[in-house]
Amino acid sequence: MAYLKDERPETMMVEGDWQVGAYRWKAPRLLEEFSAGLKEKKIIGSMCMGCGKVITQPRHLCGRCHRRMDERCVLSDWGTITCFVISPKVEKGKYKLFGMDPVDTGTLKLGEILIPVFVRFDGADSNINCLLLNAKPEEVFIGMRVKVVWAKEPKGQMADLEGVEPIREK
Amino acid sequence: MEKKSGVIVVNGLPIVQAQFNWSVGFQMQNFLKALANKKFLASKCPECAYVYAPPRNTCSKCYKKMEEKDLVELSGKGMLAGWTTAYVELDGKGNFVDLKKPKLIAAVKLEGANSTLFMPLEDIDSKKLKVGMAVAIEWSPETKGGWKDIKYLRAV
Amino acid sequence: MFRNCAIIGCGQTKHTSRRRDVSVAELAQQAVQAALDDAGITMKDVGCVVSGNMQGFGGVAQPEQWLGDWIGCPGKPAIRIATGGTTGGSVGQGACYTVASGMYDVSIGVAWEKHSDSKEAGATTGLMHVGMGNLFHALTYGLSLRNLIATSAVGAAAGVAVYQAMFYMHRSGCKQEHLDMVAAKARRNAAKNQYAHLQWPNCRPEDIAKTETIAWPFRYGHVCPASDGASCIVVAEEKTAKRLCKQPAWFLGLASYSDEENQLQSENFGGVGVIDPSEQMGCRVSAKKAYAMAGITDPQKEIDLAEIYQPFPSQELIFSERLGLFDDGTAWRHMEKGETDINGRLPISVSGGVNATNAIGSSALQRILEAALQIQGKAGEHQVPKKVRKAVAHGWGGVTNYITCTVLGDSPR
Amino acid sequence: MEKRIAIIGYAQSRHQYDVQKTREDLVFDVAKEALANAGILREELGTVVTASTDFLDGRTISNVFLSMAVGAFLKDESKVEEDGAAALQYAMMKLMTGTYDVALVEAHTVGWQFNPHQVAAYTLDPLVDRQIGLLNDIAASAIQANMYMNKYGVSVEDLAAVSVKNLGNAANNEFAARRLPDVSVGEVLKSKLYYDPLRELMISQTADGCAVVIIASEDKVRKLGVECPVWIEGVGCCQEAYLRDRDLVSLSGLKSAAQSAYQMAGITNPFTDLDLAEVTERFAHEELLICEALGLAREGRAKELVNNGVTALGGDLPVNASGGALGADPICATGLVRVVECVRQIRGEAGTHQVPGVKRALAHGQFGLCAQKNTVLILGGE
Repeated sequence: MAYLKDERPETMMVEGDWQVGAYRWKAPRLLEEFSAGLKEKKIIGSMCMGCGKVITQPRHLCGRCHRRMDERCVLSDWGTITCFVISPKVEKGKYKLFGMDPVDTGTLKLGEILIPVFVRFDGADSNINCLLLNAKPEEVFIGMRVKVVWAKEPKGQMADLEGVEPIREK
Repeated sequence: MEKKSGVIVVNGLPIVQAQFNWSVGFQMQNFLKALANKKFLASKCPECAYVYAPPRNTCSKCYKKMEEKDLVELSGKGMLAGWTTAYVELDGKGNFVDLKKPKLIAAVKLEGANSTLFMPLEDIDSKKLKVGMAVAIEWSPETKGGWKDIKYLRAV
Repeated sequence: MFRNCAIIGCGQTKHTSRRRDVSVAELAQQAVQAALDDAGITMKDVGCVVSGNMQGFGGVAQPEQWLGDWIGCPGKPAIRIATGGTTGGSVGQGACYTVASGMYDVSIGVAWEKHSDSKEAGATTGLMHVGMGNLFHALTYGLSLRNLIATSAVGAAAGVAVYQAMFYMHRSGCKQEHLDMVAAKARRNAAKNQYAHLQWPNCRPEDIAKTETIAWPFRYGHVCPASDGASCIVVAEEKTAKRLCKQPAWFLGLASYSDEENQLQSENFGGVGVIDPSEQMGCRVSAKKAYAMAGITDPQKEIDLAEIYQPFPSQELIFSERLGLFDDGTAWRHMEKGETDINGRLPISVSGGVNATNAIGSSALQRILEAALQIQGKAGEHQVPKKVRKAVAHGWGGVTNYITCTVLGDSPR
Repeated sequence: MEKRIAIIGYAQSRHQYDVQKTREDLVFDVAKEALANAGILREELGTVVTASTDFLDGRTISNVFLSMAVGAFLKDESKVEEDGAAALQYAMMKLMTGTYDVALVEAHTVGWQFNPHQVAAYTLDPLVDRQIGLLNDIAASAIQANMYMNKYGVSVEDLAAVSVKNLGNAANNEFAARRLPDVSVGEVLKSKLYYDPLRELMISQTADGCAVVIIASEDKVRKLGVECPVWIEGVGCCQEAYLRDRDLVSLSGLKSAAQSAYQMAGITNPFTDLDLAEVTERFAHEELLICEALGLAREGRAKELVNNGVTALGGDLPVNASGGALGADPICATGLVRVVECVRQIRGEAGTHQVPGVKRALAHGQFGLCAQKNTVLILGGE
């Protein structure tokens, strides 16, 4: 295989864009059910009558059985951490969301450490990705039992599930 | 209870867009830079003599490489091969916008080149257009070495 | 009938973060020309062109329509295959199928990616665009921005691979220092590969350990770069291959099985029934099928070399187990002993792999290409000292649910 | 062909702009229906090949969330970023190697998501045509139409006659999106003008749609005891050079693709050997160009076929009895819909637009500006 040596100096460039934000999509009304459940502090999952798997957030197709998942069930708000990640301390200019710095917009606090976790709620065969609250980074472990931290006034939106916190024995 | 329609329409955020800056490669760079001097370059395949305008580094017919030495200068005049009158145009976000004044788009074979170029055509009534008509490049008053240097094509 | 076919020519470009000297068309052309030269044929001998990249990263839709002129498409059957990260692997397999089916005698498979054409680093908008529909959907239901950033942006560089690594480490006992070792090995190997991107001669795990942590357990030193580059293979049927090439690399087995989405989300923000993304059922099945096709019963003994798609070091360990090269949960122990080094018992990713060079669309094709080079004995400085008879090339893509697995050998089936 | 491949099952969605279904549902329903049509279970599938593109679907890796819906869970899966007919060809190659014996081919596009003509503009040469910023697929095809009309003295009424024929045919096809039974040449010529001479009714109707075809190798067909398999007798595909360096007036790529397909199927005179053709005409004039490239008419004379009713529903060689792409154009699926329509005709299941006694049909799929990439398939009954 011949090594190509004829590299040339950098050339100029021309610009262009792709308007990905101008697209639109179609979504089923499933998340509506899910967020309506959150208002009543319930986590709703969908169940496949073929293989018995319970998925949350609800999904309406089971690819394993290639059939619809029409049944719904309510899951426990207790669960187990199956995986976690510990972020370094939040700094300015490190993350970008739609071109804005979350520290400037106040979404994240300077210097805080985030612990995104995967939680498998009791009764589900899937994970939900959320934040671990009220816990120190060094005490997290896989298999930790946690419960949901609900928003003070659930409004029926995804943000009602603020995160999870460890279940502490008194 | 009234049954809602099956789907929810999810709109994107128009501020989100992906932006690109494509590097042009040496042949196109030669071409773009030469535009500043009101020169229109092309490249001639050393094997099959097909002339590509704008120039490129590979011949699509015989797959031979073309270097700087294969660059040729075109006269900037050409022949009309085809055209269309545009009554709408895309706004870049996927909408057709009606044009107040229709635009002419010409397919032109520049003198000495085999490629067909697609360029704006102005200063002529669309009813007078004929295949084989002579056209020429109208240069911008100020040429800086970019696509904007070519203002449009005009009938000779 | 599976007609025997082999790789008789390989070509790739130098990979760096900015190949601004060429346009994307010229970049792909360089790889094609190199492969044709290597095979000793001209474009006239080629029957079919299979190509692919990830179009969102280059900003040109269906780029083969435009740059087909540079890769030899005009006047020929041309198929564009794109399956995300596995694009290259699927292109390589596509080139094999076009010849193996008896439709064409010689095909080329070419894949490329030019990240520097995108204004954002690492084509983030393009990547985010995988889940953009889901994201906007969830935002209409009031997904908290804080959660969104925490779960996606924090891992932006590492993505979900970091969760996958956590699962693996938890169930196998592998430690962060083992990831350092894998990363150091990749950098070291890459230094011997003149085409590789991140080269670091004599890199030691301690050097990697000094780099900053981005999200525990990943450090900057673990993460793959975003490269510009292209690669191309020439595939020919048995007679042609034997005539043109002293040692062709024969296709023995190939499979590309897909699994359920592995990363939390399905279409429209639904959940998925995969708890552990390091489980990789798709890879298990692909490997089993490919080995069965190649007549391999004990991969641990019969495979001489593996090229694994490992943008993150944990993935080399996970997938080497899933490819049946080591028992479950033991890959890191073998790696620790140096068995997967360039002169080890079972060298893995001796080219430096994706961890050192990641031109996404082309990366998986490069794995096939590098495995072929080792079989042909043409790898140069990073040629393994032992004779390579059977090698496996792997690729993953999508949301880690797509796998390509290709087995190459030094003699036909 | 060494190993014969047959189509054993098919399904298509009801194409329309903005179908009230999610992309996942659209694909799932059609895949399910096709499996039922073939009379097999998902478990029997060997490989799955899909066709869609990232720019049209509005997702990078457009197939990634659809593997489960299409039935590819733990199946060999691949995606062709082309027309569905090309996907069928690729799946066929996979079966010809003997690695698998049943394949599912799926193609879809949700045209409602984003203007596909804008996407066509994104396919242009980023260094030249995208910088000039004038072209898109309609503009390029309008220039092509003008060139063709000037060269051969074809009038705009001749183009409108193609629209009238196809839109009328579409009215008989329950799956088509734009169904205009009594449209006249005058009405076509009064519809909104986009790029002269192309008017709204001469431009294909963008639609949401999905098509699925299930193919099997000969042994498997016998084993399954399929009653009326439709054999793929010939296939050919070819790409042409980019817009600037090709002859727009003659589709040389399609000629070459048709030649290889005819050779494979042993067709010497396509006009007499074929009973029906389903072609992808994104614009009215394209049908004329395509008919000429397929060897059904001499260069510049295809208008006679339309004007004399040869290609009409009751003619000697009906072209686009289903209404073609002018009737419904779910971009990536359009080529595969043509295949599905041919299969329906051969199996005698086409309903109101059934052409009697179809034994051999031609399906054509195209992709790219001005039919840059073409795939031709010859299908035949037993």
